[in-house]
Amino acid sequence: MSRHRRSRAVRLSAICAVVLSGAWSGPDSQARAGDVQPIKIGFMLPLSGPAAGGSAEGGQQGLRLAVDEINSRHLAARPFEAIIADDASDPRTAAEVCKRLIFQDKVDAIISQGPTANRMACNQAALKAGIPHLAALSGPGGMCIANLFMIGPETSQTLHTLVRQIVKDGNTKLYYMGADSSPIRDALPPAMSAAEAAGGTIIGSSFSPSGTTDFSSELAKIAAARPDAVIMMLMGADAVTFSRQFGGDDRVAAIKRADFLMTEKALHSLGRSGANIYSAASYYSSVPGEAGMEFKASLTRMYGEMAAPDVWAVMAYNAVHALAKAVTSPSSGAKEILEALPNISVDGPEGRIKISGRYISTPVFVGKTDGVGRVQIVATYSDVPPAAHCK
Amino acid sequence: MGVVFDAIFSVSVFLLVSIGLFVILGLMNIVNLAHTAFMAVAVYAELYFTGHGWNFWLSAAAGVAVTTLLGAIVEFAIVRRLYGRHIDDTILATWGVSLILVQVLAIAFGSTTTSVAPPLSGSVKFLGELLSIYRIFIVATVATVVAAMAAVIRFSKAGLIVRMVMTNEPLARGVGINTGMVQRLTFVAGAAFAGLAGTLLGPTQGISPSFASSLLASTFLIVLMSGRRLSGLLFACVAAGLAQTLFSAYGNPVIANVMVICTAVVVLRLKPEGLIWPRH
Amino acid sequence: MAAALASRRTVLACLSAAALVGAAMTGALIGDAYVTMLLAQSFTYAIAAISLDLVWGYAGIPELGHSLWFGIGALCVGSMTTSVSETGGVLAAGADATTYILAAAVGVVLAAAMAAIVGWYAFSRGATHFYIAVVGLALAAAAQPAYSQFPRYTGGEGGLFGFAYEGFSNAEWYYVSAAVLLCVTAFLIVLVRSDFGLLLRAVRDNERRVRYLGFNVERIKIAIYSLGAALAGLAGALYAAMEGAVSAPLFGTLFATEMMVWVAVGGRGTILGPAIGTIALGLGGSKLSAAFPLEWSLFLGLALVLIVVFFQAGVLPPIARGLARAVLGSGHKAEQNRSLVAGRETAVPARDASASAAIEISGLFFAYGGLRVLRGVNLEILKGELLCIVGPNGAGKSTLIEVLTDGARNFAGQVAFLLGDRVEHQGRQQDVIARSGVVRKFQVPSLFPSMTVAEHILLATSNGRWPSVWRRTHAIGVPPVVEAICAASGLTGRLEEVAADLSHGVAQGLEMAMAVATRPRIVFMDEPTAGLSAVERAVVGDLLRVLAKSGITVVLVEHDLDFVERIADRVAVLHEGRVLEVGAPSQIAQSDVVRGAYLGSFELEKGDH
Amino acid sequence: MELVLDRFCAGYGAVAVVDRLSLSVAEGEAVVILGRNGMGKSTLLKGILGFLPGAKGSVRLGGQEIIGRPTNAIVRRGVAYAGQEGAVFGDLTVAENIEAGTLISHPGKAREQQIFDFFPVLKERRQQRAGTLSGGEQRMLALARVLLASPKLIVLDEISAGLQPAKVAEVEAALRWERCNRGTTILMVEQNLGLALALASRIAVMKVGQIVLEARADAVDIKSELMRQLAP
Repeated sequence: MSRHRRSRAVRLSAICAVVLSGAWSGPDSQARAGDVQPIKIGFMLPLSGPAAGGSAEGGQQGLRLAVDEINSRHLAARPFEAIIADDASDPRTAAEVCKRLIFQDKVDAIISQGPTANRMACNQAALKAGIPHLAALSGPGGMCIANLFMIGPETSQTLHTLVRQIVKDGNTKLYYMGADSSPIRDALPPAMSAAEAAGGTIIGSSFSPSGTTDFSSELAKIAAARPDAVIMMLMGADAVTFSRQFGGDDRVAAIKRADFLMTEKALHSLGRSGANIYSAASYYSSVPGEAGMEFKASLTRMYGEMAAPDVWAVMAYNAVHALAKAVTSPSSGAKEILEALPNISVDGPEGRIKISGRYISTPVFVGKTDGVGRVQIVATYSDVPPAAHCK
Repeated sequence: MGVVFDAIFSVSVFLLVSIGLFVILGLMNIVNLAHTAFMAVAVYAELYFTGHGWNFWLSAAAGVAVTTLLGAIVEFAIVRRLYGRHIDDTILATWGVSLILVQVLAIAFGSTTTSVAPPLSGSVKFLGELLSIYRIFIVATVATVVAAMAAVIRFSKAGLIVRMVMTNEPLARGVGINTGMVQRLTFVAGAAFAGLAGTLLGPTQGISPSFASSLLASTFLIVLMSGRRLSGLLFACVAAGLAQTLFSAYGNPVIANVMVICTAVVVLRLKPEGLIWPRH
Repeated sequence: MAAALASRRTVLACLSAAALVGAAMTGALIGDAYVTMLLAQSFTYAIAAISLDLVWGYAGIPELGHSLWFGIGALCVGSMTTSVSETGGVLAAGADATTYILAAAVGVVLAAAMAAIVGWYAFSRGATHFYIAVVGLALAAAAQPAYSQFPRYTGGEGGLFGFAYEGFSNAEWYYVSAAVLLCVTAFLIVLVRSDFGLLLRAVRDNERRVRYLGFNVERIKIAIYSLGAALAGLAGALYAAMEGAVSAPLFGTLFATEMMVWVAVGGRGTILGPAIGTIALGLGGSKLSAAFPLEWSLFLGLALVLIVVFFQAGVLPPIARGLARAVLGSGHKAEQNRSLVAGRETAVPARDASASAAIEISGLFFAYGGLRVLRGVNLEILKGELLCIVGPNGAGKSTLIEVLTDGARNFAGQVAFLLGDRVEHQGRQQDVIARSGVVRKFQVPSLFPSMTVAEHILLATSNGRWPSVWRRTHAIGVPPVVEAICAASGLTGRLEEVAADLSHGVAQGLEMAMAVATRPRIVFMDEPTAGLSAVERAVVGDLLRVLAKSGITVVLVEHDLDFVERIADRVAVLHEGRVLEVGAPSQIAQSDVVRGAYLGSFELEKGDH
Repeated sequence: MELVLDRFCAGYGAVAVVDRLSLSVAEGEAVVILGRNGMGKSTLLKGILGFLPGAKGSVRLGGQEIIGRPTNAIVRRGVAYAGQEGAVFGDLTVAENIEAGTLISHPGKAREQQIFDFFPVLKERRQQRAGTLSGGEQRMLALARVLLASPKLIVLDEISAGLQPAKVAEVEAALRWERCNRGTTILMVEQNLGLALALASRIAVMKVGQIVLEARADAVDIKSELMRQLAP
């Protein structure tokens, strides 16, 4: 027995040693002598866990495309290099990952896509090291943190545009169906003002926890409230779940929907039960214009069928290009980037975005899905300014 | 009235999801934390086959078949070695299985949320309420499954064998029952139930690799409330379904989720043996 | 074998502690900034892991919600060092050192207090052993959604952030967390190696038996659960002060499961294993997850399955054992760990001639559900007598003992113990009764499988008083009769054998030795001779006589009438839940009533001996 | 059915409680194993029945090797066993326990009636849960279940433990009938010397994992010899 045990233990420790040592000599030491040192970007997003979903494919593709463009066209004074890391949908992991990116991989900037808690946990390390952190997503406004830039529309920019459009189309009574999270709860009062300013009202609201599998009670409440349209502010799989159940429920068949957080792909996967949904975003794959076409074409060249030209891809793409514009000389580093960022504008696939304070002014498109869930653009607003004014 | 139908549906969903966990815990004393991962596999199989032009029912059947097969593989590779171990071990091992399955799905299919179209659409009007036909179908299927299971357990020879294995496994072996086979089949049956739950709920949900994982804790508590009896499971699902529906309808869905959990905590404190018929 | 393991464990403990200290001293010097930060963070996780190991691995409390206590500690620090808007926006963060220390203290106390409340609720009588797992799981599952409901204190969905304590550099944080980890580890190692640690293992192995040894199991479990929570809270507070961020997932089931993985990988019930395992997983995990971001959780799952299936004891213990064997050689001699020392106490004054009652039972009724077992038992048990209860199967003999040693049973009638004062029996729990000097030997030996014979006896001698939390008793003081029992039942040379290896007969002997080692005044024995051969019966009979002579009241249930006749002072005949007759053995054997009810084939039995 | 053990070893984990034991029970014989406690008697029976993994040596049942076979396969060859503990299905009713005993044998109504005649108390309690029976009644139920399987070999572990003398007589009668009328082979471990001598055709004494004495039960001065062997 003992010999058996021992040999097993020895074998196991050998395996452990090999695996660990293999991993240890992993991704370090890529610096090439002689060259200009590349600008390293850490890109953190949820690749696993419950928050994985929306951004995983598009975000990575947009990022890689931007890095390729910058390096091949020498758009920045230093070459770019990206390191992708998974925050496992967990703030603890996010904090750890960012420390690794910053203190071990020595990145010069961080781009992140993911839940607020992850972003804030990550930002601790970025702040400590004094490097810029670009959040490439749409999210709550009003956060003025020295190194954190939101490279995507803040909630008010898209939501208020969306609300105005719906009311304009004759839907004056609105219902606000949100995920149970403070940014979404916080977005309700300004949305109410926006609706009232346009001549409508928000007549009811409910908030459901993430991971809700059965929305029948909410649908009953909505049916009882008899709004003209529902604004869906649900995240991830919940939005699809809600839309599926909404689409299959004849009690609410007459009520229009406006979605705020679903990706185009998710909308499309809804098929017929995803028909006639309003939405607003800073990018749709159907945006007109040459830049948009070229962006799609480049992604398709790189990824073929897997190409995901969505809003996540665009925001990551823009974030990298913003960084590139801030790298003006071979000596530019984190400090110079931080100084330059507040005054940078980027011509992205959707049009021009301009960083103003910690947020951007951006084009906003209002779309509506057709009979098979494809988004058609119904209105375009260029250069929508952020509500927040950070010094 | 709508609340009543919503409650019935909610109870059915709880039953559908928990019944596979129930048979595995009841017969094998194994907590299968990979249950919702099995459901996710089923729904992705369904997605895959509908994506390849199969009709829904065929895809659903294929989804159940894939999950059943997966259950057999997991049983053979892992669970077989956990018989007689402490319940903590089974929790950890099946947790590991679920990590693997979920991540394999994420790698194979990507983690983007998608969905699959329900095979039945439209509603019928009943007692002044519009009821979705697909939901009625789910409720009816669950009712059939539970009734059939009750009949089998109570009246058939197979049911007696199952109960023998449940109360005294070594003795069941001692009277000639191949209990290893019974347990093997139980696990596979549990996986098949997960497959059924996954494929049936698929069209009502957004599909991502962490499909249904939010149901794991509450269904696990429900199964504990069942006292390892089918009647107990029924009671437990009714309690949970009522708590869920009433608190969502007249309160707040966050509180509703917490209340389902609280129900289990209170019930198991007052009746540690679970919600079972009083024995004469 | 057990002794060999025990000594090896000592060596392992030394080796691993040395390794831990070594890592702590050198890690910061050789590592770069990232490794230093990673280690510092891993140390806080390691504290949480060993606190879970104490609760789960040692005391056997299935804890599925340990993240809760970690989260409470972290949230206290976060909440007390930030100012937050009504909707959860962080307005300002950071405070002076005193505030951090105060916040950490509040966190620890709050975690301990809440755990005590949860424990009080979940461990109380009537709840099953697994109930705490349900409560833990439920709390962790509920805490995550509930977190966002109180944004004023928690920062809502986005959590609190930016409050990291600025007074320490990375290296200083490293030393601080290493020091805390070492202190906690040392404290817990002393604790689990002490006599109290023995008690924890006993609770894990066989809770019911611990209760009958006079220990208030609930209180022990609440204490250990609270202590575990306090340490986890400390870990959380340290983590939060270092990281400066707290959010809902810190409370959730995923984190709780991750903690269980750390403990399982490191080896349950080893304290050092989980500490080292957590740190190794932290270091290796960060490397692997960087190299394989998509596949990492797949690896983790695979590793977990392999470890649970093939390395039940965790990965580290077998490696460490192999190391120890390599260092010490496999022929290493086991040390004799514990021995019995007979006290000089002389027997309590011999039997009272006045024969006053020790127990008065009148009109005792008891039913299991609808099955009425005791239907009006009236009996007086005298001080210092050896009373045998006989009766046909199903007469209620075992049930009578069950009820007499557990006043919390739902019975009707009067039972009073007259040990000095008159004490009513009703409502008094098993442990209270045991502490008052009324003990019980079980029909089927009910032991602690992982503990040695000596450890059983040591526990019994405490008779319900909490043993020292730091001392490790080697010489166990026992009444002389315990030594006699050990000698007679062949236990003397086997003090270091674990109970799982004992044969039935020897286990019976140990049961008796334990019962007597508590220095009882009344002993109930349920069929002490069941499964013994005639010769062994004779030995047991002699021992029982010795007990009775030493002034202990002995009440036993017996089938073998011949045996009863030989040893009993008095015999009580129980039939259909009532006492038919009480009297001298010879008188009972002759009684027609008894013969009619009971002795169908007395002659056959009698002829054989 | 004939049972032959040759150099049979069995135990728990690494501890071999039964050590190279050889014993043969001829068809129709009743062999009773006596011995002090902890000598490996129960382990021997459990080992024969295949409950203990890692048993070694040879066990031939009706001429066929059964070592290493799973319990259920062994039982299906016509063996019925009642262990010392856990010999009934506690959560099942008495009637269901009886049915469990007949799952593989289908003995027919007449035989069932006959068993109930042996143990009338079981008939009264048909619908009661077996777990609520008294210890003695559970032994009766276990024996009834064993007999109902119509086995060719009965293996019993202290079937009389905890039984009052009157019931021991019932057990004796039932087993005697079984052996005389159906020619069933019996192997049992007993503490009750009276029952042992009344039933056995041969007595074996076990000590520290081995058989130290085998004798015909009707041999002269068997009692004194047994007493001598059973002394410590």
